Amino acid sequence: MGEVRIGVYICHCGKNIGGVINPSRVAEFASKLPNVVVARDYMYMCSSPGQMLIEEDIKRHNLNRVIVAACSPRMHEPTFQGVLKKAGLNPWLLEMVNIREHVTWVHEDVPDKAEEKAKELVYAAVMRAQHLYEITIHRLPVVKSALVIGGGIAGIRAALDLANAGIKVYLVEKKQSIGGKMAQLDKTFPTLDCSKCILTPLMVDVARHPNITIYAYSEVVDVSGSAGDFKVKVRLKPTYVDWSKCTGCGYCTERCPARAPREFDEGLGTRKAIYFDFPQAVPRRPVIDPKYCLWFTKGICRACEKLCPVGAIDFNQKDRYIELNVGAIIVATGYELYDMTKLREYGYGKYKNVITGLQLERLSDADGPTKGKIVRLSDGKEPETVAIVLCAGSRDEKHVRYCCRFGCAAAIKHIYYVKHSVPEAKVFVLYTDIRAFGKGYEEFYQRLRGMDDVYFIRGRPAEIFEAKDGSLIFDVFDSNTGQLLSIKADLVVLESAVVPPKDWESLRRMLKISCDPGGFALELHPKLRPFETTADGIFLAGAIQGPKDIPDTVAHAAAAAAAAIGFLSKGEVESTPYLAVVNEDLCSGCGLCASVCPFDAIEIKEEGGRRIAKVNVIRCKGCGACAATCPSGAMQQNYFTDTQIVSEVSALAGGAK
Amino acid sequence: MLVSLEAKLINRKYLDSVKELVKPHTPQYCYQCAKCTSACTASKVIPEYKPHLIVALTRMGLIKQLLDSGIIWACTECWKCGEYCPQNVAPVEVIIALKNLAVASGYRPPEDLIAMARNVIELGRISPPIEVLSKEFEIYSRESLNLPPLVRPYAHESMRKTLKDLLGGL
Amino acid sequence: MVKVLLYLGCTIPTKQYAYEISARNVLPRLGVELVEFPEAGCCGFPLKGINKNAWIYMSARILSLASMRNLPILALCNGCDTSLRKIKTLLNEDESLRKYMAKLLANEGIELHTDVEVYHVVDLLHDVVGVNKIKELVKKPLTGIKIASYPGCHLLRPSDIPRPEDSVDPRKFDNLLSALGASVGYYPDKGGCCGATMLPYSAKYALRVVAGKIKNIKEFNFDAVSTSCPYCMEMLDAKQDAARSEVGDESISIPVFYLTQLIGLAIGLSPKELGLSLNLSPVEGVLEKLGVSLSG
Amino acid sequence: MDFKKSDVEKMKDNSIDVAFINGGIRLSEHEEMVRLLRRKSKVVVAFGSCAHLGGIPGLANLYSTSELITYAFREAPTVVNPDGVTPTASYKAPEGELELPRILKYVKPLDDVIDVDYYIPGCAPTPNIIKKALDDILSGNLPPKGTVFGSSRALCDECELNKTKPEKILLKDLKRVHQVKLDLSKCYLAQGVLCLGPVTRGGCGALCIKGGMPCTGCFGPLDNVKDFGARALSFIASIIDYDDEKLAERIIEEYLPDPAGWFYRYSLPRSLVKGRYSGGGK
Repeated sequence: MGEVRIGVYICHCGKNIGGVINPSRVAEFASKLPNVVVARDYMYMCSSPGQMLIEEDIKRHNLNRVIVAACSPRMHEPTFQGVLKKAGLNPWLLEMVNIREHVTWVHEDVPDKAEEKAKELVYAAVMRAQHLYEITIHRLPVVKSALVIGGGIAGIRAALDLANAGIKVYLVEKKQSIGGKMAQLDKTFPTLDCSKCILTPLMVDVARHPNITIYAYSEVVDVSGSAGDFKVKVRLKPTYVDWSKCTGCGYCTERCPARAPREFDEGLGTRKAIYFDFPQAVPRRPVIDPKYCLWFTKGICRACEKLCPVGAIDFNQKDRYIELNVGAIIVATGYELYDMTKLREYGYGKYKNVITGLQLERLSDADGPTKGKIVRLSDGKEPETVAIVLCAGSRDEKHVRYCCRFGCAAAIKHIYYVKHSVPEAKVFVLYTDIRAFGKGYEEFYQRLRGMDDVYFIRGRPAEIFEAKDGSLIFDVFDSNTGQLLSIKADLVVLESAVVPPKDWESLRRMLKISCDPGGFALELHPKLRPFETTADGIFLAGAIQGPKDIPDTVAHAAAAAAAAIGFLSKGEVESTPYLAVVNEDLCSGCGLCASVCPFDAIEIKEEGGRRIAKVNVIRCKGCGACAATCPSGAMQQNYFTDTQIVSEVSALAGGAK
Repeated sequence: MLVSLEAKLINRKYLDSVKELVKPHTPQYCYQCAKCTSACTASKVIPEYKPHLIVALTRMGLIKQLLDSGIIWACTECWKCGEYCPQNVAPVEVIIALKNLAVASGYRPPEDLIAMARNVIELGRISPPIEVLSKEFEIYSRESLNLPPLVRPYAHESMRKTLKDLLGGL
Repeated sequence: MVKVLLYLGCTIPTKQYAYEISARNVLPRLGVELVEFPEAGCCGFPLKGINKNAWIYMSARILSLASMRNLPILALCNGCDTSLRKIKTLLNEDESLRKYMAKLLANEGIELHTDVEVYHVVDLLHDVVGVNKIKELVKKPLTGIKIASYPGCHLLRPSDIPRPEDSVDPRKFDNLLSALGASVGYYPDKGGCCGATMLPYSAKYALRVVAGKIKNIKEFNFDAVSTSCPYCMEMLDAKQDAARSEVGDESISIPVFYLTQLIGLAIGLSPKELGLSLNLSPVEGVLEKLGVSLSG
Repeated sequence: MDFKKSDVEKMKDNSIDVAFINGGIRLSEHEEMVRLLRRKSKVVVAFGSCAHLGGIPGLANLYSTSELITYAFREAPTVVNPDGVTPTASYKAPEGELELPRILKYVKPLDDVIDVDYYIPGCAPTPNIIKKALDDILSGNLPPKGTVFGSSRALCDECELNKTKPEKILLKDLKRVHQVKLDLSKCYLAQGVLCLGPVTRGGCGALCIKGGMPCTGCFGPLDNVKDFGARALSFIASIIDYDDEKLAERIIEEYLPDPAGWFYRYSLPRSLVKGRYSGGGK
């Protein structure tokens, strides 16, 4: 680019900078530094006259480097890059010096020294600017389709929104049917709508939508490629039923003689070996569970095969794999309940009458194991007293640190279930805090706490024991009354803590997204970008980002879909300016860069008999790990090359001379 | 009773020394779920004994009031509160720290405990061997039961000195 | 044959002679060689309320003395067992504490070492000797007697350090009793506390703890209780009468045995060899069932 | 003392065509001699690791002069010195006062003292590199000043085992060469053996590797790398595959008891810190 011509601009930022140091003295100092053609100070550099000043200087003095000493680059780097662009310069020929946060705000009490520091920083920037170069942004077209992983309410909502925007959607669900946890619920709080009544129409919409393809009983096994152009491998697990022939008549499931515990009932009820998850299943296509099927276990029966009117049963089915090409991925894998057997002092799994909130949902559901009657599991009798324990495993350093966010409202709903099924039952609610924060929740709480024979006890049982008659006894200190109460309950309901799904970790690694300490997917920004991830083109919907109730999940999913639509309709993806760049002549192909790259952006390729590192410009996120690792200095990072950094650092070490 | 929360009543020094003594347990994290009191052996027989309240008073720095009451000595050290506490506060550790603090600040522990401590210093055990009565009122002793005689612990003299230093002027 | 240091602590050699006698007679017959450890004093457990460092110091002493002998410690008392394992953990985790204790011990010519195995009777018998070996030695099975195992707090908690028993679902004690032919079972207060540590504060309340426990055990139809801690024994056995009068409930009455005494009976030792005449609770009924008489 | 010195002094300045100088600068005498040679020579070539980077003797920079003398003359296991005599700068002998060259505070590479035109790396330099240098100089086909003869790429580029390297190298363990049965047909680094090939200038033809020894870095860093040891340490740190700091520390304690010796074996005086150690020594 020939001769280096630098313009330096010192901002007063009103009194923020100008009130502490003298910016014109700093400009005066800068004007004498190597290759500085012009140096000025101005009251507000970011104002339009300030910007204009720079723009005119670039043209008049033929500048090819610009240094702005003002506030943090987080604040105005894009502003000044815009100025360069407008003046016809590559935006990465800009260098910012933060003399506000780093100088005047922190050294207000020693203005002389502050000014000295400002000068030194400007000097270092001038030395660094000598080595700046133009950076090219690479662009790649995006594939206008999306993958939604998980068919719960989050996945359903996201898929519908994407599909309605004209985007082709593939919805992958690991179970036989979409619907997720919401399908297992009897009612939803705070309105007490029948959960399936509001969910199943959406499920049908998904099934009918021309832009949506459902892959049920399937799982994502590999993800490669990059934002805008992902290649996704999906395993279609053998269902032993040819779904293209099957009409969903259900004749097979009625006649199957083998019984198995019903997952959908949280282990409480039974199903057949050939089954639908639930009557309203979508797709309505059964699967055979080889763990219980008599043909697979004993080599007998094959009743379903004999009875199927369309000959859809196929005992020879094997895993099948398909490959999808999508531009964006929405992760909606939801949550799981924390394993309550780990909360050993409450005896879940040991005492029959200790159940989880989700099991209570199944008891209360007309499609559940008791046809909607709430009973003691030990003897099927109606409970006289029910204790509902909140925060079971949540907010607990030994189990799950965080709040489950819906246990309180669910517990309030569960009071209703019990009172609805057994009106004369006494209900004890054992809570630490009631967090009824959602819209309409406090009103809901008020309504239920006004009911007869509902007792709110502010305390937490420590140990639950089984009495001789199978009921449960425990002591609990109630800080409302200040008394230690001894309680006997026929049924104890644990509002369990919430964790990410068990198999989530391997998927997370495939997607290369980070997780929070609880294991949930980490969002790009906890407040401002809660449905995006650090990986471009991958979005989060629902509880996989953190526990959520249904209203929040739906809102989150719709937001994720909107973000994905925005991303896909832009039509192309851009590389980061801070790309890793290989000097191929120096590269020895040792491959260490590829070993440390967290984004799989580097490949070692054979070229002319040599091995050379190649950077995928879209996958590279500019983290710099490779550049720091490269033992020969062949790998450099744009805007942060060794030469740039070393000249800046040596300038600082040597002082402003 | 109205407790005046004047600044001078809140004793930060006490609180800090408790925090130091109970590390890595964390009384400051207590959110008063009272699971400790639900579990507590002593609470079931002594209604005024409430571990969660002891932690709450400690957290408020109202430690002098707590020590004045003498209630901390009722703890059976059964460790249930420590076992079940969801915030790793381990009230039992807080209570042990408070007991230590009480002794160091001149409060007198129960007499039996003092006697035990003195015996440990002088004999190496909490008591000398005693004669016991059977149901039939026969008297038995170590000798009559042919049990080997007890000896003083190893390096008893220097152990005495160290223990006296640690236990202060009991 | 496993060789261990017999660490008696305070209460056993000064008061609870039955435990010492039965342990000395039973354990060698199960293949446990007991080596005298007379130079070991108190583990410091009773001192921790006065000064935690005095507790740590006393246990650090025992660990170091045992390490000099290069043998594992067998603690008979639950308190000793907890102390030694807790202090071992503390010293291994906290470098500055370790330095401080090493300095104190250096004064008396002891080099601080914590690399010593600590056993309690229950885990030694269950994990090292083994249930099967005990089963083989049984001559007079305790058939038809339903015994409540009562491990005691400090066999179970705190569970963040290695413990002889599982803190929530203790099974080893029951496994040992089953090996003797006794029937065992669940009762809610199995993991509960005997209240002994409350004694210096208030005998009255401590006795109520005992009464509650015996009541709970009787509710679940047990014939007897067995423990492995001298404090629990002191409370349940020696203070049983006092507890009965404290709550004024005549039903508070149950035979109480040391685990070692029951093993002794099952392998055919005489009541004298087990110190059974020192038990103050009504043990005669159970003995009669087994065809053993105290006088004989 | 050295009679040849006066001969050289008598020569005209710039009358020597090429001076090959080997060894680092340890004594005041060395400084004197190389300055003299510089004056008399048209071209100065630093020959071998010591002149190029300071070399193995440069590791002495981790200790103070008095520590070195005490160890070398009194404490080393092979020393017998009952009177505890140590060298002094001057000594009164019956023949008169004798002077010895002064030991410098630090070992320096040649270009710390004089201007150097070219470098022949290696400990020892390999024949092919020496031949290439001589050919270039004799033919007058001189490379740019400051050139280090050898490859401009790291050793891996010419190492035959490079193609056996797996896609990713992430190590849970480091091994020293005597602790494993080395598979001579597979990249040593991928076997967990600390090979410094990736960070070392090539040109030697990977002779050590062929002989079953991992590269120890005698050819020094590449042109773009300022500090050999720092780079080496940084790449090793990057491929040690632990999230847990404590486990990573364990690797360093167990397998890298002497990091300075591993990473700065030949180049401590050329490093950014130059080993200016002023503590008590170990």
